Amino acid sequence: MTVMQVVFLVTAVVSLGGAVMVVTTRNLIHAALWLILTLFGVAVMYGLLSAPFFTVIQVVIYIGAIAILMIFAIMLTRRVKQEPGSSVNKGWWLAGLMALVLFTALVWMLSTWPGFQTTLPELPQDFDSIKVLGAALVSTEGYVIPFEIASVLLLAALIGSVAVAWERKS
Amino acid sequence: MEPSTIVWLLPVPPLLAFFLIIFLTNRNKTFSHLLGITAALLSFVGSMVIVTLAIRSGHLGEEPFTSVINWFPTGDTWFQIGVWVDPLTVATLFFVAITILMIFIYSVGYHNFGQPKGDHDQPGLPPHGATLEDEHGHKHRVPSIEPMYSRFFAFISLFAFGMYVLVVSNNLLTLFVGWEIMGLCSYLLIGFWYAKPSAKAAAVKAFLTTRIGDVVMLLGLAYLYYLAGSLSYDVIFSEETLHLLTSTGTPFVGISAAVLIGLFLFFGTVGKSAQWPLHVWLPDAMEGPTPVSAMIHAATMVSAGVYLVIRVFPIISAGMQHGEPTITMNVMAFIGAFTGLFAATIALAQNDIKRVLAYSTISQLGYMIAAIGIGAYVAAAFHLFTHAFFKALLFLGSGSVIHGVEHGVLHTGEDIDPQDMFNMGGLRKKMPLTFWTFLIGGFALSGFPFITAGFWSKDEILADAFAHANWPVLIVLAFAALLTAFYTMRQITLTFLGKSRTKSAEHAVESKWTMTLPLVLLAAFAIIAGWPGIPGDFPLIGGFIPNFVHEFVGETLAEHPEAITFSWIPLLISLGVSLGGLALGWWVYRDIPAGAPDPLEKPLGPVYKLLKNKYYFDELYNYIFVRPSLWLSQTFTYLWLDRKLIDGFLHFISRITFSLGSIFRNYIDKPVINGFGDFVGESVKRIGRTGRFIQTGRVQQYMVMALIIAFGTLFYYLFILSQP
Amino acid sequence: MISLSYFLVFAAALFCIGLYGVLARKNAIAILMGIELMLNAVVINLIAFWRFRSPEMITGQAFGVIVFAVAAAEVAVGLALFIAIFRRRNTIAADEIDLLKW
Amino acid sequence: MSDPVNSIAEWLRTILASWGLSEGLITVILAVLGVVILATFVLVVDILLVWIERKMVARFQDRFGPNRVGPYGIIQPIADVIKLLIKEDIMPMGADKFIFNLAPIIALATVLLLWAVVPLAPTVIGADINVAVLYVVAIGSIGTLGIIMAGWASNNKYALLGAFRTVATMIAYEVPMIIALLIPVLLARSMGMQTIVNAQSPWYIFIVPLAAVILFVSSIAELGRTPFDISEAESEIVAGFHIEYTGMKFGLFYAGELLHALTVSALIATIFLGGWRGPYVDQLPLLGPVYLFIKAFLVYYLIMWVRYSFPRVRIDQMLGFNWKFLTPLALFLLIVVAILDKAMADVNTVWYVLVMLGANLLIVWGTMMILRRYARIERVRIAEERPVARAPESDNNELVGQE
Repeated sequence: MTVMQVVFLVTAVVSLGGAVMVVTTRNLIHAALWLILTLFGVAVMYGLLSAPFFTVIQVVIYIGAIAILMIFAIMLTRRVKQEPGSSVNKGWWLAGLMALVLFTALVWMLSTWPGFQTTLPELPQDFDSIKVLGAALVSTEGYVIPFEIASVLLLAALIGSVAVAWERKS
Repeated sequence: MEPSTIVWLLPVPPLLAFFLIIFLTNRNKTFSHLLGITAALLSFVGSMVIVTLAIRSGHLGEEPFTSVINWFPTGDTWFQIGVWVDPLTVATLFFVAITILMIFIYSVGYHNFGQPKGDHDQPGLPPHGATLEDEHGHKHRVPSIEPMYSRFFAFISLFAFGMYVLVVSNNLLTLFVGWEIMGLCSYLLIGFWYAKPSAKAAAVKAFLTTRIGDVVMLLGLAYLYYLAGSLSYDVIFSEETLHLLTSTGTPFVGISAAVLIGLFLFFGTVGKSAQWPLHVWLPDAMEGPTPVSAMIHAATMVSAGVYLVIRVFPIISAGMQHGEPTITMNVMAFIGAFTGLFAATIALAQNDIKRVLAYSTISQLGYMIAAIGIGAYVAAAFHLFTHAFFKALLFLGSGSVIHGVEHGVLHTGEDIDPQDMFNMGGLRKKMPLTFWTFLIGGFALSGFPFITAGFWSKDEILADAFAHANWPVLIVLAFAALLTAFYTMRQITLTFLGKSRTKSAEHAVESKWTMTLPLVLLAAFAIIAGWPGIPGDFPLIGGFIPNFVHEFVGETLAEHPEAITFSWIPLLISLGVSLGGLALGWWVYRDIPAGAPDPLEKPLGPVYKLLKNKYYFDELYNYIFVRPSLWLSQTFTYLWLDRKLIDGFLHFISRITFSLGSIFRNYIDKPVINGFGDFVGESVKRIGRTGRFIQTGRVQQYMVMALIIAFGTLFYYLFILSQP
Repeated sequence: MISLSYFLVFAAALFCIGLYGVLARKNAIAILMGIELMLNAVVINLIAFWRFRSPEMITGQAFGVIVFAVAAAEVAVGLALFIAIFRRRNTIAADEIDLLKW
Repeated sequence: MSDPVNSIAEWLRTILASWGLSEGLITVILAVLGVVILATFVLVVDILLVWIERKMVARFQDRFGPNRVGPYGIIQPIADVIKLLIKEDIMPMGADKFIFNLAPIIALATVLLLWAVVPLAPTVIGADINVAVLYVVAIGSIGTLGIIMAGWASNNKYALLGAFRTVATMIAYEVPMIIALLIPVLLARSMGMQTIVNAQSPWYIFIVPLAAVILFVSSIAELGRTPFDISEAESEIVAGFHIEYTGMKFGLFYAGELLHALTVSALIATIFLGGWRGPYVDQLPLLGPVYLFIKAFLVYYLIMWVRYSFPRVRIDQMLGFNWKFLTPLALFLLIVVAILDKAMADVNTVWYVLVMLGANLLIVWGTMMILRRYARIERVRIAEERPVARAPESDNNELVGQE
């Protein structure tokens, strides 16, 4: 058990526990807070994978923007504090079954893949993944077109969400 | 920039203006007329640049500005189009550009720009005037703005485009294109007030009449293209082509191809320039707005006909030996001279101020045609040149007069025709500017000696006729000139001199500067346009200015025409007829009281009635052509052929088909095909009714279902299908 | 030593939990949370493959960035939609928004 | 003695190693030690800040401020702390207990976390990570979370409204803030704090003053201090998100707010004012923190100055200011700086600085012109006659449009 394994396991347990709470908690605000915990765990995972940039933008985007927006939306769309009735629909057992089947299938199929047990390779010397990523995202040899399309998508989403949520005064 | 590049660009601004007005600015009158005038101004400036360059180039006759591009492939060669500027083009371009610009400016005033909207004006009718209330509560009626103002500018822009295309093109086909564009525009413009039945009829008449000429002309073009293989000027006017044309025979005995083509092309001119027997459309065309009359009947369209015959003069004169005129030329001399006299006589008895001018135009065009017929190529071009200025001036002046009288009509509320000269009189004091310019134009038309441009050009035609010893033409033309002077003076006297014969005439006012400015400018040209054509050996004043027209325009032809020597006889004739006619006209009409009949009515008797009714040509044509064709179409073709014979046959077939159809329907379609179709439809419906409950509208159920299916498929492919 | 399998199994678990949330929860925002979990699992996979299989090529991270952008856009539009729906129908329970049916 | 902090660390490392502890454990112990020392230090400074703030506000408002407890009232904060500690801890009815308790902790902790990336001296920094600037933004957004938790868990409508306002403004003002932060990142070509500090010759405020101003303004908004303190606007929503908090829980919010201001000042000082840079700092690294704190307090003084000089704005004005003015301006500035930087790759430093400065001033001038125009239009719009509300039945025209 190396330090890394310990950190991984702790994080994994916390994140998955948080995730389970997200999908099971009846109180939506709590669900959102659990979601933040899970997202935080995932951020740590990125750190373990030596992707600090992703750690930080996970926090900025998912926690700082998405989760908070969700809390915002929950507060805006809540009439009473607790919605009556079950928080899951009638087919929840089928959904759980599907998730279980999918998980089993995924793990089984991955385990038959020879690369499954790849160990951690050393990063190249003086490897600054942010620099490389930044260059790749705007280089014409790299991913400038997906990057620009993503920008356009964001703009479209910005305009679209404003248009959709606009309250028209009649 | 190459001169030819500018030439290419000349027709472009009016075309652009046309489209811009139609598509963009037609709601805004100010923008529309600014666009139109800017375009005309651009083309004008370009034309003047071309004219300057051409005059400075010195030997334009041998080396015209020309440029050619391929247009469409004809077999393994290309049909080429291009531009061509030779001295004739330059002369035409000069007066076309000026008159078009003037007419554009004039139209602004004529259509009452800046006046209020009419009380009950509507598109398609001339403006009826608007009622204004001043601060004292007095209501008074003023002219109102033309409701289709923008459309007018669009049309005349297109018209200008057609004219520029016609003038600068280097081949007869694009010339014909411009010719036809103008034909279309003249139709649109004559019928501009389309809600007036008379205007509508006039438009149709003009269109159909000129169409006859155009079709014949197209035949000529086709024949020419068939023989020469090209329509470009440099090819068809070359020695070889002309030789080929004269040496080729035709099915008509004794007529060479050159003669036939010449006659065909000339017939196009007869239609366009309103020569007898196709002259009937032009007087009726006066139904259009006055700037249109000026545009069509003075500067552009009718001159296009003369321009064409001058242009194709090499073909017309091909085979001319020792000064003997060809058959074509003889025909032209006859028709021209005849029309000249014939129209002049009609003009004597017309009361409508514009109609008089229309007949005078026909007459003057006849002059030019006759001049070409006797080989006086340069004189014809010269007269075309001067005539454009003073006739445009006269038309615009008459428009100004009408406008003034209309103002009076609006003011007094009288119910009179503002175009009838017998309702005018004494306008000299009310509209001084119009009077003086009209006087200059009228004197130019009559050939008032020495001062006016008309004198020099008309004198040159007479001198040519004299030099060619063509006595019948000389006599006829001289007589026509006498009549011209007479009816011009009649017109001036009736309109401007004496006392006002109606209250409206008393209340006439001078027009706005947009109308009078073109008048003044054109009046100046009506005088100075003659100076470049003063014969060099004319006594006293000859030789101050070199006989520019002769030197310059004559260059166009391969062999320069001989300058005729000066002779006293034609000079005396023209002096006599013009001064005599003018004096006579003034004497007869100097003092007509209100309501009096025409003083000529009694002495001439039935002849006057004949003249008044234009020799009954309209009725004749109606009787010979219109009624029979109506009968043919309505009675013979429609009732007998179509309704009885063809329809009967068709009804028979239809009855058979119908019964056959009902058999099919009742015994095959209904039981077999419909039954099957209904069965399929019903089954689908039943399945749908059963299966629609799957669609619950709940997204999550769909997703679960999709997942189940995906898993099932995956399972099937991975475990069952991939088993060996 | 830690191996690729750790991250893959973790991501698979996260994905399936998210999937359950998407399929089973009533509240639309909760569904959106499930989708976020699934997207996160995907990004973990991308980064893990990058780190373990080809650290010298940046492809995995580049796609991760794009997934982030897509996720942000999706949440923005999704929440806007929910708010609009809530205004009109006074509920955002997924099984009550079922007008689009027979 | 050139680098006392690292020397002490080395010394401890050898001592611990001699006790037979493993390498990894030593690193962890040293790191924990560093965190404890730094956190304690800034929290002590925080207590001092209370006094500074109260003294300052008194001066601005022409009062004396605390002057009873100790010389110049300097012991006053201690008295305040004791009072807060012994006050009753009230839990409102219907509150979400866990979250209610967690919120103030998060609020203070996030502020402390920011100190991890502030370089104190050339060799002393909590963690010289290469995404430090983004880290600052990330931690800031967690701070937002603390406020929203507090507002929601209190089960109080004023608290919730305050939280709403906070979230709206914080998410909005993050945009110009990130863009303004991008400009020094662009100039230094790194997001690491040490790299940015090392790259500052001269300080970035002399190269891109406008970016510093934008960062300053948006930071004040993030802090939620006057004129942007609409999340706790007393006249509208009483005390905002912390209305239900009492005792030391309130104290944590209060301390967090003050410390946040100082932290932001330190960050601005680091990014735009050269951080620990100053004379003789190469010879004597201990001067670094001194310089840094001098600069930080300078910025802090500015923040206070603004706070006690400007009236509060309305929420719509605040958001409008952000979206219609600050964000476009920041974007425009970013574009201009990027283009100029690329264009002047080979120009010597003096010219580079002069051109950049000139461009900034030009943009400021242009912005002023546009603002003047806008203000004129606005004045006309406000001055013009507007319909006056009146009773439905009354048809008395004299009531309408009184000039």
